[in-house]
Amino acid sequence: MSITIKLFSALREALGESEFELDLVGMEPASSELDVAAIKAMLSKRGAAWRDALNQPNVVHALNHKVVFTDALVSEGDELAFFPPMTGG
Amino acid sequence: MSITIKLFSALREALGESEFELDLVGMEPASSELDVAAIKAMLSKRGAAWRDALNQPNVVHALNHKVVFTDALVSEGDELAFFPPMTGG
Amino acid sequence: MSVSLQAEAIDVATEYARLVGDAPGAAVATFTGYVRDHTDQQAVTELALEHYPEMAQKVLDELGHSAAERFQLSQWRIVHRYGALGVSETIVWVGAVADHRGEAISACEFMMDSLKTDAPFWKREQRLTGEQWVASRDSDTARRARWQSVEVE
Amino acid sequence: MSVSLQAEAIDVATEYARLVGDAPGAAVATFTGYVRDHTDQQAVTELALEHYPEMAQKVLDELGHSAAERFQLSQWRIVHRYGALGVSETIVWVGAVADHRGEAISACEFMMDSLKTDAPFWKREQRLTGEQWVASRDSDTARRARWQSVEVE
Repeated sequence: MSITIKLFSALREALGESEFELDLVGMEPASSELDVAAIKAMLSKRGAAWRDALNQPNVVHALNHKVVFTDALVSEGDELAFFPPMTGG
Repeated sequence: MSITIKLFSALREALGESEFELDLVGMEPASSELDVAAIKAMLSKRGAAWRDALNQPNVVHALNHKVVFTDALVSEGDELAFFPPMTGG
Repeated sequence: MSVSLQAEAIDVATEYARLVGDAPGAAVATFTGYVRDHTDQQAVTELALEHYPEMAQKVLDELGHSAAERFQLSQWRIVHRYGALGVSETIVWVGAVADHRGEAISACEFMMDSLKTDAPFWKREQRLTGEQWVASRDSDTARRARWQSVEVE
Repeated sequence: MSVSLQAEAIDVATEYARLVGDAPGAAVATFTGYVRDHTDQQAVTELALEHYPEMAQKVLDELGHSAAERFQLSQWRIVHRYGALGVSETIVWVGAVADHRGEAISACEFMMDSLKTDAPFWKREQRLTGEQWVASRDSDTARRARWQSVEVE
């Protein structure tokens, strides 16, 4: 199972990546119950920069183009994006 | 002493006049203390059509292009207009 | 910062370009009113707009200046037609330029609500059943009154 | 009834003409946002607008439909730019057509307030002192929240 991770704005800049596939095979708990919080925890293991950037209190998570809380469940092929508060208009 | 009377919209139509000079010489009380109510009373003597049209509760009075109450004082050369509620825009 | 009373149709694109000019503020709001093809389910075929020219000019000038002061506008414009108007033609256009969107939008709403009840224009509709003066609406008076309660603050 | 995400400048006159078409409603309100030449007293020389294309399209589509339902719009349009923008250039344009002026104006305000906090765009300003991401504003969040309290009614 894999999902697509996207990063925007200051998060993209801080982490030096804008989009990549994240392989979730063999993760615990059973992959069918993975939520956004679990993905954040997994990505945070990549190092201090990732841990700090993803755990800022105002980070927004969008799952398949919709803003969600961290308890949203993630499935095969989903697109999960992390970014700072939006400043359009 | 004279003032200009103007009538608009349904009042103009009902009374068949749009603008005329009203001579106030010799009116009581002293012409320096004439107010809009006195002018309305004077015009109402022109007949039932005038009395009815000018004394409808929603008639608006504008003295020199500004909406006023009936106690506004009238002076030589003033322009006094009567019309129904405005419906622009 | 000006008013136009005119018999001709309103050229919205030209009005907009003039309002904004070479150095726009951050926020520009506009409103355009058109002649409806119906009133209370009755078909309307033409509209005649009578006005009191000198008073209309004065009221709209004062209204624009009042909006500019109240909402910190850098530019404003009010255009109002008079005379014979066909269905779907423009009647009125207002535009406001401000630093912030809330001010520009509120200024347009304030100008429209105020001119509906305070500017000396009278609509006479040509309906299939004959001609008729349009009655003023309580809802317009109520919308106007909202701004007065704010004025007292 | 459509959204445009575009790199090119917004042609306000063309957008207006398309919005209104041949059979306008009685009331048309528009709002245009421009790039400011300053933020917090610092001069800004250029703006870069990053966006999340698929999500921006979806959010703005939903926002337009939501405004149409809420304010009984017969037409609406949202145009938002991305990429490199010079000072005084257009950023965003919204337009709404309704039977009544209050609905058209409120719809523009609702669309602007909502897209400021809900649409995935991020501004990066080029200032004389260097580049900087623009921080979100509490005032924008507060303006957005006003519409949510109405939703519950």
